[in-house]
Amino acid sequence: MMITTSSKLLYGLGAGSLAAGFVWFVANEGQQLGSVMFAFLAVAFIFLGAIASYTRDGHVLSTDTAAHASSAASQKSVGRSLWPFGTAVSAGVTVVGLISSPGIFKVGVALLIAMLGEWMISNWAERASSSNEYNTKVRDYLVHPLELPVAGALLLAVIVLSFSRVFLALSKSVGAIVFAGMGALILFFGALIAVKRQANRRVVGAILGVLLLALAGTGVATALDGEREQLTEAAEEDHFAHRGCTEEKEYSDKKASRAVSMKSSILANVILTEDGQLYAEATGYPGQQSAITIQRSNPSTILFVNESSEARRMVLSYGKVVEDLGDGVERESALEACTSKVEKGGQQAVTVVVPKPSSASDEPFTITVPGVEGAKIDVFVP
Amino acid sequence: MKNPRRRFLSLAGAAAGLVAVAGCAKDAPQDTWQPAGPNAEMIDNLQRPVFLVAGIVGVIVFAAVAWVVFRYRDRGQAIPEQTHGKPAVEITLTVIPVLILIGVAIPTASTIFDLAKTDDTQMVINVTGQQWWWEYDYPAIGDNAAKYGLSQPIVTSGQLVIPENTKVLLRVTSRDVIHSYWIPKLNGKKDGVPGRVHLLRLEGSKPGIYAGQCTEFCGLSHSYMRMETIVLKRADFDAWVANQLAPYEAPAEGTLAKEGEALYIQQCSRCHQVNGLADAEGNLIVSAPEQYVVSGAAPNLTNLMTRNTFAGASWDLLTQECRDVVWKASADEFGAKYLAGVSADCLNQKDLREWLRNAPEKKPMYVDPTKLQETGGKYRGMPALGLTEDQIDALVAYLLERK
Amino acid sequence: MTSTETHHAAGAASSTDAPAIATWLTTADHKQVGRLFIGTGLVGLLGGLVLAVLVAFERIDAEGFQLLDSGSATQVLSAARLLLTFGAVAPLVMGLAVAIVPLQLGSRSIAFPRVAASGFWMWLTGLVLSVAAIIGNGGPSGGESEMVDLYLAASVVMVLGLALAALSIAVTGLTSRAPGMGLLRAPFFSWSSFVGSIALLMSLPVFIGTSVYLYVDHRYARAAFGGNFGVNNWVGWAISQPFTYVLAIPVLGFVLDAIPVLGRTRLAQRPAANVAVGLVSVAILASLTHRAVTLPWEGDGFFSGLGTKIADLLPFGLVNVIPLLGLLGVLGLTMLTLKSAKPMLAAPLPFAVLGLLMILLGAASHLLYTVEDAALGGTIFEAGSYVAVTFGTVLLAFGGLTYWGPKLWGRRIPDKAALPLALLGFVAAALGSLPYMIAGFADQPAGVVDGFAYSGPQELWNVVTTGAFALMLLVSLAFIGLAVRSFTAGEAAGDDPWDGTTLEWATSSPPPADNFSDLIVVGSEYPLADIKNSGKVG
Amino acid sequence: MLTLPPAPQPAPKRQVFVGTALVSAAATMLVGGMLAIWSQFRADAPFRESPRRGPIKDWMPKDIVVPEVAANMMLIAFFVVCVMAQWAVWSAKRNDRQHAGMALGMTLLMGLATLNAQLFIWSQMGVDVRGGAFNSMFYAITGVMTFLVIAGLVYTAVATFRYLGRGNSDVPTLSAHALYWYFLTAAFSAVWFVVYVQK
Repeated sequence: MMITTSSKLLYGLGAGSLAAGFVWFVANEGQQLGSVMFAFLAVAFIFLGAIASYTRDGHVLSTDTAAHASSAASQKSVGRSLWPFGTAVSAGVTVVGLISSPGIFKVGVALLIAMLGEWMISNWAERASSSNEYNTKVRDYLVHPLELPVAGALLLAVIVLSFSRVFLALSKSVGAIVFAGMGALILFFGALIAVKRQANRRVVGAILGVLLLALAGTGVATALDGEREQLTEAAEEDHFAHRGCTEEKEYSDKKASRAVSMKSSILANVILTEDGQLYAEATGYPGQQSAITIQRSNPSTILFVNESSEARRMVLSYGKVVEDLGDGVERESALEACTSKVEKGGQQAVTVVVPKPSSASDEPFTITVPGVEGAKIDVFVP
Repeated sequence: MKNPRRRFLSLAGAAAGLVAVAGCAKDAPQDTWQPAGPNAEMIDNLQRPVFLVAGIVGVIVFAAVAWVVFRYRDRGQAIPEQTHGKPAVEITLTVIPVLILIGVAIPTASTIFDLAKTDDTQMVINVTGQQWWWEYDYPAIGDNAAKYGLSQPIVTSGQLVIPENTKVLLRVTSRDVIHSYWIPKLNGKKDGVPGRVHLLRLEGSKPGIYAGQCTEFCGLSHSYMRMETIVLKRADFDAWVANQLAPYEAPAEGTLAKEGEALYIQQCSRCHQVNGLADAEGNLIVSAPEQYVVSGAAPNLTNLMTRNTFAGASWDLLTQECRDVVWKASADEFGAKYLAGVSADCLNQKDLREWLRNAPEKKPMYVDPTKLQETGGKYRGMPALGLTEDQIDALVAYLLERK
Repeated sequence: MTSTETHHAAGAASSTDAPAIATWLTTADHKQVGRLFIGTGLVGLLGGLVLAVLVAFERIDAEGFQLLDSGSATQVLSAARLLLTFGAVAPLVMGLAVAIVPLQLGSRSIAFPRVAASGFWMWLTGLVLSVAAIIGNGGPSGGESEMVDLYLAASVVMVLGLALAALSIAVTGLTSRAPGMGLLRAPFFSWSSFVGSIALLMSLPVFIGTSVYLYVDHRYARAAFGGNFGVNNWVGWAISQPFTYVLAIPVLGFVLDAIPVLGRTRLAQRPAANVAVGLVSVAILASLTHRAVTLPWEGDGFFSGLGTKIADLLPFGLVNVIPLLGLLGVLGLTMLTLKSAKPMLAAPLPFAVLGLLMILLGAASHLLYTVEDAALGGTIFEAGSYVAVTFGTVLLAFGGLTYWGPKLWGRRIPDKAALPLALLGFVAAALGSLPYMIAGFADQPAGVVDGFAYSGPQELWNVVTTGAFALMLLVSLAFIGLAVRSFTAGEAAGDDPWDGTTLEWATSSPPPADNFSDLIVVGSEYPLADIKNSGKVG
Repeated sequence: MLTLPPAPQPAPKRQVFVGTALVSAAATMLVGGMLAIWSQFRADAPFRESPRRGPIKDWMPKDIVVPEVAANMMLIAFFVVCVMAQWAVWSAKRNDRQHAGMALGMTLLMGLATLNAQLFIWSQMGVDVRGGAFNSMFYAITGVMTFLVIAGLVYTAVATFRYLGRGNSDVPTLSAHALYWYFLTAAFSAVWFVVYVQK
């Protein structure tokens, strides 16, 4: 019979929608929304009615005993699975990402893909054979090469991030002590487990789990608390950028100038010796120089090495600039490039562009070290 | 000719012959086989035996290939059994090239180290490449000041002037992109890399002009980026230095050149510098490269007419006739001819005027107004200034006095 | 049939050694999914009622006292309706359907169990995010632009979840019936769940599509849909009549199933009942036009402007009257059945009858609302209809819980305790809706809580509704408490507490993981009665 | 290679098919509902003078040009996808795994082609989403359509995976899969007509 019960309903609703659409079209001229909507509704209902007719309502005859075993009603439910829940949560993350940040959105989409993929594979694997054990095995065989590295990477990321947050929050000396203590603790536990070989796997697993949670918890807590004062101050100072010579700051990173790109392009080393002598070593000039030449308009990097016992800074003066402030008022300011204070044995580079020739300046261009009498290198810019 | 194959063969033969003959040019200014200084000679002494060895190997290989091609050409015979490996042959054919390469490597490494020596430097000159010309500055420090009378730095461009038999060390760098400095008759090439200083020895043993060309593709007008190195006898060099350091002489009042000076101050001094030129209030006019020019300063024009070229050594300031006089002068006479500079009679008016009229048309640069957006509104190279012919007359008159 | 079989080793993992929370998170058992829906729906109900009380309280003193400022009033109103409709009614009804329909159909499982489970979690995620967005000053008329965006996107997820659950139910109804069970032989709750699910599947996507428009427009352009104030103009239909009837369709089947069983009789005119339920689903037509289909009567003589009249009447009749006819049909059949019945005094009975009456009241009043000459447009009358339908549906859902709860938990709710709750709930529903209808005639505006005045005891009406909402809140609290206590420590129900005729009573209470140990072949509309008569089950 | 133990459970065959049909019908309403609102907005738009065609609805901004060739190619590609999906069913019914696999691969490829066409249309039209009613609604409706196509591609991937992993017992899944692509083609035809042709 082609007209089944449900198709009666669906065709009926379809016919109703069609009628409504027609009536709407006639009665409400210009109101396209209803007409179009009802037309689509009619199409959908009639399509469903056709499907219902085609599948005969999915009816299994009571007399067709051969079909009973394969009927949908006789199928047992599938087992439990995390992926439906995961999919929903991923959808939530995606939505939140849509509103807040592209990063979260991408994480949400990635999660969604991962969850749906897992869902698909586990659905397939569960029906691979009649043996659950075997099904689990094929699933793992298929998915573990993907799952385990990702899970491992995530675990590692949690550990590394937590560690780094903890140590960024602790002061340098305390950090060292904590690091040593933790190392000893790990060694101790490892030794304990090694000696007590029959240790319960669950107990060991539980301890590790608790440790991981504690580490992650401390990591989150310290991350929220912020980094130690010196680091925040150093970050504010922004020692990676040259910031003029107005203030002398304490925390400069001695290693900043060790960036490969900078160090590979040093125009001259300026060295302050222990006895307060200042000299330069410039490429192309043998030995110690008391004058250097800097090519005009070229970014040139000069490295200051402090071998004296006090913290010192290098100042490169290259004239002055006069600003017209209007109303006949002019402001004169010196053009200077400086390192921050460098401790004994430290070095720091400064990159400078000198646009004007030294001959055009009233004052000579020099490199000096404030506080050291007579320490001066002449700078020539052609 | 009826037979296309023969026709092709004869054409190919003609082309090959042309290439071969071109290699034999006697008067090739950029010939690597005609060294004119100890550094280039070191290279020449290395390349001749290496070329000989490589040539012999090449002939042997070509002959062997030709014999194999002919001997085993397809005559319908069965393909021989494909076997792999004859250890004796393979080892022999590995060991022989290794031995040859070792033989080549020893003098090569030794030459490289010799060429990199800097401890015998007598004079240091900074060389800065930019799009598309070379700037030379002679720092007034160290031996330059003490032994060569450079009481002030000299800045010039296009032509590098060095004293004869002097170990000059170039500190090569760049203001924008990578360029490469190469005077084939004096030494090998060296890249000028922004932010870095590379060292290049230069020494000329015979007075004369030695030409070169930027050898690292550096943009639109790479082919217009040339350079010449002038080797002068010591006395001539001292005269050249003295002239470079001579104070500025303003043109006489009422002359066309005086008009040109005013025009220069108004139009050119933003980018170009003439040392000692002062404005009405007596303030020195110093170029302001940081404000207007993308790639740094424009060439210093203080002694333009002592140089024989302009615009990145791409065009001669001398007419062909006068140029030949300088280029073909004997070693003894060369210094005097060169130091004479450019006189009004010898001035290559055509090219210089074209240049002043519309520089970017002569040497392509980013001055196309539609391209300005790409450069942030800044010109690169010399713009078209829209000068009238009268103004050009005045400027030429002014520049002619820059000796 | 006393099935002693407990757990089948179903699927890949067995359920015995997983911790409790993991069990709930990973379940694909439709009974558990249904219980999740029902449990969270009850929580949502309490939340919605609290907000409803708040808004009603705010209306009492229209001039002076203010708890909420005028801006947030719309938001709280929307939140209350969101929670009542999509946070309470929808999950309660869908939860019952997910849990019971496969049992009724003699199926061992719901179709696409994991899709159903995912549907629940999506609905929950979306609902939580929607509520969070409203709390963050989002939602309709929200001031925080990003939170409005979040509300729109989250409501899409929420509705998508419901649609997935509806998909599972509809496919189950269409494919997973026991051999021999044609759709006409299916129990009415299954039939009405099937019809309701189809109706939801045809209407919820329109909600989703409109929300996508709203989202894109609100986030980027604000050119077409009126920004945050336009939200309710475009998707408000989903929280008002007649869409509220669509959500109630499944529980109409509860009435049609429970009354004959509790009345110890058979339903008169079974096919008519099928048709009546089908007619109610026509309600989606009036929902999807995005605006009320109204009837301008204009007081002219009927024959003077016949053409216009017909042009007005036909669409009106098609989309507005037919669902009401369906509801009337259900009521009529129920009454017809009860006439010949010897009803037992069981709690589901009053819930069924009183809840159905409330829905009918709401639907009938809404029909009045759509007649333009009644001049009710824009008045609080609409809220009266909403309260009647929604509370009526809640009562039916409560009834469904008392009726099928024993099957799901194995213990029953004592009738004595539940009966008064049904009556009190009815009182609350009536007092919560009728005063608003009266106030509507007096032109109390809808959607605002302050600054209105009309001749009449306006404070009285609003005090009464506030009290009624508070009463409904108490009734709900009491019912939840009673249900929790009964289902955890109550009297054991036995497999077939009501002497039922359909297959859900043929398995143990609670049913095993796969519902039935053997496939039951069905020969009539009353398969369990057949089995009992044949003496197989004692 | 693993040797398979015997007797996989028979799958409920009709459910996937019926489920797909219901999803298709629901998605029809998704697209249809959006098109209905689109039509209403266009109908409500005021008139403006067009130099070529006299007064037209001021709905699509003047400076937007629909790349009709790309839209038509996209439509044609959809029809090709349907043929490919049906080919997979036909082959699977005849136990021809090679051809079924190839057909599924082609389905995926042509599906990706439609996606590519959509991206092309977006980039060609260069509609600014903030520009007005037409603009935001254009992205909303084409975006939803794209989402449905992506869902179809995922469906194809799942069907391929299941078919290749489980063999011919999954023919009903392939039929359902083909059904979904038929629906997509119908839905896109509607979108094509309303959005790209009528504009």
